[in-house]
Amino acid sequence: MPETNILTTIGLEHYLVLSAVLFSMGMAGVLLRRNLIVLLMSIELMLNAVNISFVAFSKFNNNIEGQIMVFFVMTIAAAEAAVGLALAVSIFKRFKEVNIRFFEHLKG
Amino acid sequence: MSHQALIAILLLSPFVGFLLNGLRYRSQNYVLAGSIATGAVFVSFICSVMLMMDLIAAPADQRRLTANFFEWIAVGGFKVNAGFVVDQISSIMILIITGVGSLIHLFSIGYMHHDKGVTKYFAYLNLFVFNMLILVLGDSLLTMFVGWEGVGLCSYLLIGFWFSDAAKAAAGMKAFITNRVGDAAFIIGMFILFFSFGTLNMYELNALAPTTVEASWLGAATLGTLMLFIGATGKSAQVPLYVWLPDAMAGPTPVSALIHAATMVTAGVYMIVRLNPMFVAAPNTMMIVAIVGAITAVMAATIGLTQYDIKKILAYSTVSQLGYMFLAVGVGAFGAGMMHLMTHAFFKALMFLGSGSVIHAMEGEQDTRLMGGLKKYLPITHFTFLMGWLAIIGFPLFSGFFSKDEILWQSFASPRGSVFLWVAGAIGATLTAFYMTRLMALTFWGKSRVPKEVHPHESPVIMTIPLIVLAILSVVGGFIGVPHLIGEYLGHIPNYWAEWLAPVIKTLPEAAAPHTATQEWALMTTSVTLALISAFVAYRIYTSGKGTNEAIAKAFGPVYNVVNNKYFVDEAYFGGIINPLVKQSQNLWMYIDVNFIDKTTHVISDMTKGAGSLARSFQTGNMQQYAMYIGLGVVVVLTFVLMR
Amino acid sequence: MLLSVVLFLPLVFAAILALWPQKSTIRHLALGFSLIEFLASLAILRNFDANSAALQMVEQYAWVPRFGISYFIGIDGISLMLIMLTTFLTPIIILGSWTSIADRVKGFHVALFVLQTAMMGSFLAMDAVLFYVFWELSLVPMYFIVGIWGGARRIYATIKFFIYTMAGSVLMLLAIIFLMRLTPEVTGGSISASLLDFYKLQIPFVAGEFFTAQTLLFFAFALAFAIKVPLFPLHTWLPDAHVEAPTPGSVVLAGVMLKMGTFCYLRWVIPLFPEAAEHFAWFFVALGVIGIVYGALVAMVQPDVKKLVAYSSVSHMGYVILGIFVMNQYGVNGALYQMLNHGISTGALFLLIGMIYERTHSRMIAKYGGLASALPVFTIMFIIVTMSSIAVPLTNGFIGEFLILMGSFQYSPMAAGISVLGVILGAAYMLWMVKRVFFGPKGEIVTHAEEDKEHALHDLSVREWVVMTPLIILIFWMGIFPNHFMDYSKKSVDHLISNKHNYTLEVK
Amino acid sequence: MTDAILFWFLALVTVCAGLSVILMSNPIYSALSLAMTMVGVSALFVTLGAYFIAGVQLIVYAGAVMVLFVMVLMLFDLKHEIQAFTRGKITGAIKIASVGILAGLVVGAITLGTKAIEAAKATEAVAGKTYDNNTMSLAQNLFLQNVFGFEALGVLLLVIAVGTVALSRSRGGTHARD
Amino acid sequence: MNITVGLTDVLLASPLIVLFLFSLIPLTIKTLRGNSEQNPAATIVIALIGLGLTAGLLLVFGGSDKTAFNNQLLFDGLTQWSALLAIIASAGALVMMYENPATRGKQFSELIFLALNSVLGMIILVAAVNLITVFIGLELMSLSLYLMIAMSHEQKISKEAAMKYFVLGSFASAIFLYGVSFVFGSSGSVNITDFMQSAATLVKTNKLFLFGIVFVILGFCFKVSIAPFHAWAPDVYQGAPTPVTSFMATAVKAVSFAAFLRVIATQTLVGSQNLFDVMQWLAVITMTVGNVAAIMQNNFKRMLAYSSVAHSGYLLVGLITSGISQNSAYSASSVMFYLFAYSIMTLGAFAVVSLIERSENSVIGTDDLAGFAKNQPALAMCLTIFMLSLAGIPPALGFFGKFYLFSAAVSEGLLWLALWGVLNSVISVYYYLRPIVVMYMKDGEADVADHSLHATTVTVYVCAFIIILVGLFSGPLFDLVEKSLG
Repeated sequence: MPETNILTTIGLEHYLVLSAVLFSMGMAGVLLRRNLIVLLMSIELMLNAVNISFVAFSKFNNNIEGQIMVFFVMTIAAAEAAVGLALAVSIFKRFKEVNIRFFEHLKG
Repeated sequence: MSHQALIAILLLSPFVGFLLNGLRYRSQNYVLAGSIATGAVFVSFICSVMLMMDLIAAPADQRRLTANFFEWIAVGGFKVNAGFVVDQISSIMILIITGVGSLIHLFSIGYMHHDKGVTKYFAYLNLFVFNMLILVLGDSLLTMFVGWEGVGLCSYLLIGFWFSDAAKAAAGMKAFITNRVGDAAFIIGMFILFFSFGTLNMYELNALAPTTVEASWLGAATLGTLMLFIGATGKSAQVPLYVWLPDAMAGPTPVSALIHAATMVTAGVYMIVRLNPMFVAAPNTMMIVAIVGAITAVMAATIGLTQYDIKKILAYSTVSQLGYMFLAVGVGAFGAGMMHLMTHAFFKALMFLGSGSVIHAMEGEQDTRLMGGLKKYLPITHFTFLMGWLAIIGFPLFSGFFSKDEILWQSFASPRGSVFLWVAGAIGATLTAFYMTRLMALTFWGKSRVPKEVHPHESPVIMTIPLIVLAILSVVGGFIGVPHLIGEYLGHIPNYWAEWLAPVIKTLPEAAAPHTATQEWALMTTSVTLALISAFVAYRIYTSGKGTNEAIAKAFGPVYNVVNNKYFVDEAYFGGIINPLVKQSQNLWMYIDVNFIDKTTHVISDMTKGAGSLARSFQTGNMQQYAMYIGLGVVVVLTFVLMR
Repeated sequence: MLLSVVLFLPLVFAAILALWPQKSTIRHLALGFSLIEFLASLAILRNFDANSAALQMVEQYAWVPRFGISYFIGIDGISLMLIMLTTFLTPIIILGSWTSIADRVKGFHVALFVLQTAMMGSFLAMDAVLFYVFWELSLVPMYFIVGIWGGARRIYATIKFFIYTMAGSVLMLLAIIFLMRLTPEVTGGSISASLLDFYKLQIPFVAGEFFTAQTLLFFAFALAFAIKVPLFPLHTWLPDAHVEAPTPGSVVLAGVMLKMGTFCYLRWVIPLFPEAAEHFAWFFVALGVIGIVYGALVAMVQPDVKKLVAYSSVSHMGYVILGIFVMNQYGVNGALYQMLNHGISTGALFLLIGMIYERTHSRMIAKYGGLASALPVFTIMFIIVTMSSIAVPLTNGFIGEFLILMGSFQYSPMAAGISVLGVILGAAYMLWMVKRVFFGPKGEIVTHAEEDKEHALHDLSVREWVVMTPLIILIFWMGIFPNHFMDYSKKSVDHLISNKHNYTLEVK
Repeated sequence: MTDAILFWFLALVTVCAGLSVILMSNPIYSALSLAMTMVGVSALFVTLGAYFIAGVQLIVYAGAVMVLFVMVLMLFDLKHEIQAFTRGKITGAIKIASVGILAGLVVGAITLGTKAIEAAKATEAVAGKTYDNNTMSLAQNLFLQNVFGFEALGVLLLVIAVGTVALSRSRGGTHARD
Repeated sequence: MNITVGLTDVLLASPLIVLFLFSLIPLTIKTLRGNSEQNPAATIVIALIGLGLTAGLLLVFGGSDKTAFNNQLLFDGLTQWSALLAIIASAGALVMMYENPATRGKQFSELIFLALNSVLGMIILVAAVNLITVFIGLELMSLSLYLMIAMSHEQKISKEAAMKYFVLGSFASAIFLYGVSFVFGSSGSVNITDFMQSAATLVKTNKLFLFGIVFVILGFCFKVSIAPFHAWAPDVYQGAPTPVTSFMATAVKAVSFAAFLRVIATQTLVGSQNLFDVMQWLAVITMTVGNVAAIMQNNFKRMLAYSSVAHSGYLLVGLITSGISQNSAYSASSVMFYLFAYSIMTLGAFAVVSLIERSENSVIGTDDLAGFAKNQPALAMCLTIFMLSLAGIPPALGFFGKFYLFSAAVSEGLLWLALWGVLNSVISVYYYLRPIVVMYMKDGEADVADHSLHATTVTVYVCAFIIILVGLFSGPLFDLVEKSLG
């Protein structure tokens, strides 16, 4: 196999690494941010990373199913966002607060 | 009547007496209680006599009446029957037990009439007789052991009869536990014999006893008999387990007479005589027996010198006399041992009952320092006591003389005897004469030191009759076994005793060194002379009032102190064994149970709880922390999966 | 069928009692039931063939066929007497608790009957899982009995009891599972939990190596039973449980429950793991001997009568273990007998202590003294039972202790030499206690009772007489005619001793 | 070469936008950055030839979902957050480290894994499966092969709809800040 | 492609359809009535009828080893049993919802709608053999659940619980999905049946697949609360209204495990020794953490939550066993049996808690049970049975669950896991006994909140009855399960 230049020859690996980076960033966001909404956004970021991975596999494996999955994931992500935001709204309505550090009553 | 039935009646009569009295324990009708009890024992006595007559009627080699009632224990090869046997040895014992026993029961009616627990007392006494009969009649060591422990139990109950006095209750306990020490060894001895010879039946054991003597200390017969002997030291109050007997005087005086003088305490001697072939096969054991006997004889006698409690003196005297018996059986003079057992039963029961009469007269006072000159108040008691005194100091022709002299002679002349044993015996005899005379002098002779409020009076007839009977026996009892030498001299009186016992006594296998009649005469004269001199000295000292504590203490100094404190044996036991044991048990409990085992349990449970708190502390309530756990978990799992 | 009836009758009784509407007649009903149960067990005794070592009156029905688990019960000489002991003690317990259990009477009797079934079940079960079910089930009612009707520290005691016992038995559960996994070797492919199939297993054993199958299984079982017995140093739950338990609880605990442990050594450990048992017998003998002496020593210094008796149980059960692990006829027969003795004499002791506690509400030895003058009959009873406890001949205790010592002497004279100390110490602690409680000058309690007419001490009531009489009779009966009892078990014990390496039970 | 440049450019944009999502302390900026990321991802889909998905991504995500987010944020009227990030130094370090290690591990696995996939491809030569990369085949697959999932999603959406409405209507609270 | 959806598919999916349709009825009625809550009793009856019909249809059509919708759903024994279990548990939970103050209110129809759809999600989850369908089922189940928790009338903590559950659940879902993408990429399919055969080798050869499957497994670990992914469970169990908690702790857990079983059954563990080891450690950690943390709890619900974590640990042992077992029907059925046992016991325990709760905000501490035995002997007895059964005391069902589980583990040589399991059950005894101690041995005035709560009471009795009865006659049930799983 001839030596391939990783800068010029873009392959599956590139997309996957990109997805991994995005996934990690999303994860870092979930771990570090305090705002509930931002947390939800970070999760969306993770799901987007997953989507990239699916589509990349789909292309490089010549398998259309990956795209179907992206389709499903997107829908569910939207649904999750809806639920999450509804939850956030209901919490905000009640507590006027979306900083998750406020919600530490359950512990021990 | 068949002898089975006789034996059954013999055994059960006291038991029935026990039940009759025991079930109406609240009653204070001392006449009824006493009649039942005495009657029960007397029935036994009749049976004994009938059995004895049967025995005498039988040919010499068939003098054995057995009664097997049922199979008691049968496990594997181990079978023990509730089997009883009357033979030459046990027949003597049952006669002593039931005979002397009846007299003591009779005496008790008078002695105990004022006691609230009189019915209970008679019940216990009957129970004792029952157990004692089992002890002597049992055909195997285990049946013997039943009685052995049973009499211990009754002794416990009777010593602690006046239980509200803590000291008396403690004395009972002490007796039982000390006996238990011996019993434990007895049990081990039974095991050794059983596993070596395959049976506990004493006849079979005797038949199986090694024919050649065991030189080794580890031989089955030696170890077995040694263990049995340790058992005997407990029951028969020998060094080092004699300590309970003086304390046992806490019980009613007739009890002391019956149990702690005449019958129970001689069980050890009886056991050795019973198993004499086995002991003969174990010369090492016999040596130990003789030495222990000699030491006990002397040591108890020395302690007896300093005591003031009338019953304590008699108690130490009993210990000392028991020492003689062991000395006898230890040198192979089984007949002499048995003989002394019997004569001792007569004169010591007599003296105990006499002392009971004195105490009765003194309204419970036992201290001889507060007596003196009682002769005139208690003539019958004094006279009978005198007979006992003469017997015990070995005044010639009194019963004690024959038996004691025979023992002393045998301890010198027997192939297993030695001059040291004789010397010890002679010293013992001398001391005995001294302290018994001292007792007589302090109690009956000299000036009266009786407190004014006490008015001594002679005991009622019911109490003096037994005294008289026993006095007679003490005087003439010895003639049944007149030693050959004296018998020849007195006019060919045969030694019935030796003849009677001969079939069941195994002669020592060693050839006896030749001894001349002159030697025997010389030794006899020496010991008797010594005893008489010492009796005279004691008489002089104590009737003159010089024999006060202080005077003697001054004369003998520290020696007196040691002897007066009974060689500090009790103190040594308490300080060296019992107190440390209790203390260490406390420590065991506190350190092992509470502070180690329980603490370990608690530490484990605390650690679990600590782990729980730790687990809880991770549960901070912070959602991101949880997310971190998830992330961390994923990372760790992935790393692990990838790396290993 | 008879066996099942006897086994489950108490459970039926418990159900009836639970639904019984009338509070006032519960006790009478319970007493009647327990007597019926006792009569039913007498029927077993009648139908039992003492001349056979076989497993008798066997009943076997598939339960969980997938795992070869069956409802499999049977009785042999070893279990017979323990069943009798259980059924015999129950009416006595009920009668003994007539007044002391005042609260939640119904619950108490229900628990007692459930407990009875559980205990008998563990004696009768011949199927490992069935056995385990009964074994663990017995914890629950006992837990309630101690926890609800117990003393001040009852909760600590009952949880300690439960967890201790449970901790031991879970390992046994694993061992049972492991054994079941091995059974296809002997059954020809199908898994089985039947004890008879377990007996056929030849479990590999290498002397000198600890981590062999048989050794580990042996210890898994032995540990569970050792805790129950309880064997030194696993005994500390017992004093706590006894002290805190109500009188009937103590009686059941000492009378029957501890025997479950020792019985199972005979039923399970020795036949299943003969090589390991022989190889490690010294260890258990040593623990037994230590238990005898240690229990006695510690009993000596207890300030609480009940605790004293509890520690004496440790000592007595040490004898039983000693007798079992010397594995000869004397030892094992003696141990079996000692189990019965201990059940009767210690049960009686606890009943007596309960009676006095009911009167004075104290168990501290120091507060007593001079009780004998106030309660003469009680004292006599107590002394008789004490004599049984310290193994005076002609009482039941002697036969057992003597045979055990004899067996241990055959195994190792040294073991006998040390454990015979227990004979001495046993007398020491019991008599010392008797002395301090009954004799001597009148103590605080007696003085108080004499001054205060309302709290005057009454001697045994008729009910208490009825409670004690059978026990006293048995104490002597068993001491004088041991064969009446031993004959039932001799064959089975002989069979066990002589065939332990390829033990099997004939089914009849 | 062009696709390389395009990829690198889009990757850079996406990563930068993604970073600003998690780094911006003002949630509005985060939301806008997320929208930017969505657009970038959508463009990446295009480079992968998944045109339909790219479109959906733009419409659903960048359009609908992001609008929702922004709207909610507006509703909350949140100001610049003083404590946007968690404070704990140790936990923070652990969190960042674990994320980093995870990324590293995954990248490593990707490197190894893609090689394995390619090796497998070389031997098996991916028979039969043609990548009909058009909307029709996507639709066919979706409505035939995955029709159940599709229907289930429908149910899911209904449930969400009902649920969120119910949630917003549920009883008002009394719980105050404490 | 020649793919059609036929009658068979519809018939097979009929339980799902029926359930969905029934879930709509109360909601529709409510809408038609002008958005006012109708008779809750009618609602609950309709829901129960729906569940019953679903169960009936499952019994008729399920368990035939047929696939529906193009290999998307598989109706085999596992599906049948776990779905039935979920239905039984949900029915119990629904009954509680009907009577618990925290769930019975103006939104009751919606709640029931969500609950029924959650059950729908569960059935999809267990029936699905396609990882993406699994995901859909999972999300349907979870999202409904989040909403149910958030909708509680309980004010203080249930929102927090919903939020925690939601965020962490979505987080885990993302991880799960990421794993699915890797699995898809490396094996070319997300259908479990497709890579079933090759999984064991793929795990060895392809790290990407390994990572994918690990992510998927960890995603499930989150759902079934395996330590250290369990941290949400105590908080959420405590915060959620009791009926919902019981729903989560029983039905949700049961189906999650069933689906987990499907994934594990791919023999992945056989392929990767390391993964196998890690799983064992997870099991050990879970058992330990769950049990030791439960010891220190006073809040009854929280204690049960930790106990639920501990039980997940036991179940994981069974799961691992079936992951490496050649005769996986046996070990799988032991897991199913344990799930059944666990669900019934936990349901019963929560039902008792639900009965005691006086208002929507009440917290039941263990100490609050004092005197319960005196006031409610029958209920106290039942709670005792539940606790003892949870602790694994025979002859209750819990014991046989453990017995079968550990028996399977031992037969696969996982002796040390079994050992650890039984030792842990000793620890667990301590905290399971505490409520009993408090109820029976301490004085207090604990009582049920409202003596008219008959339905829940009946649930308690039924649970207790099942525990004893099935405990005593567990053999037939186990055989049945094993046969259908085989």
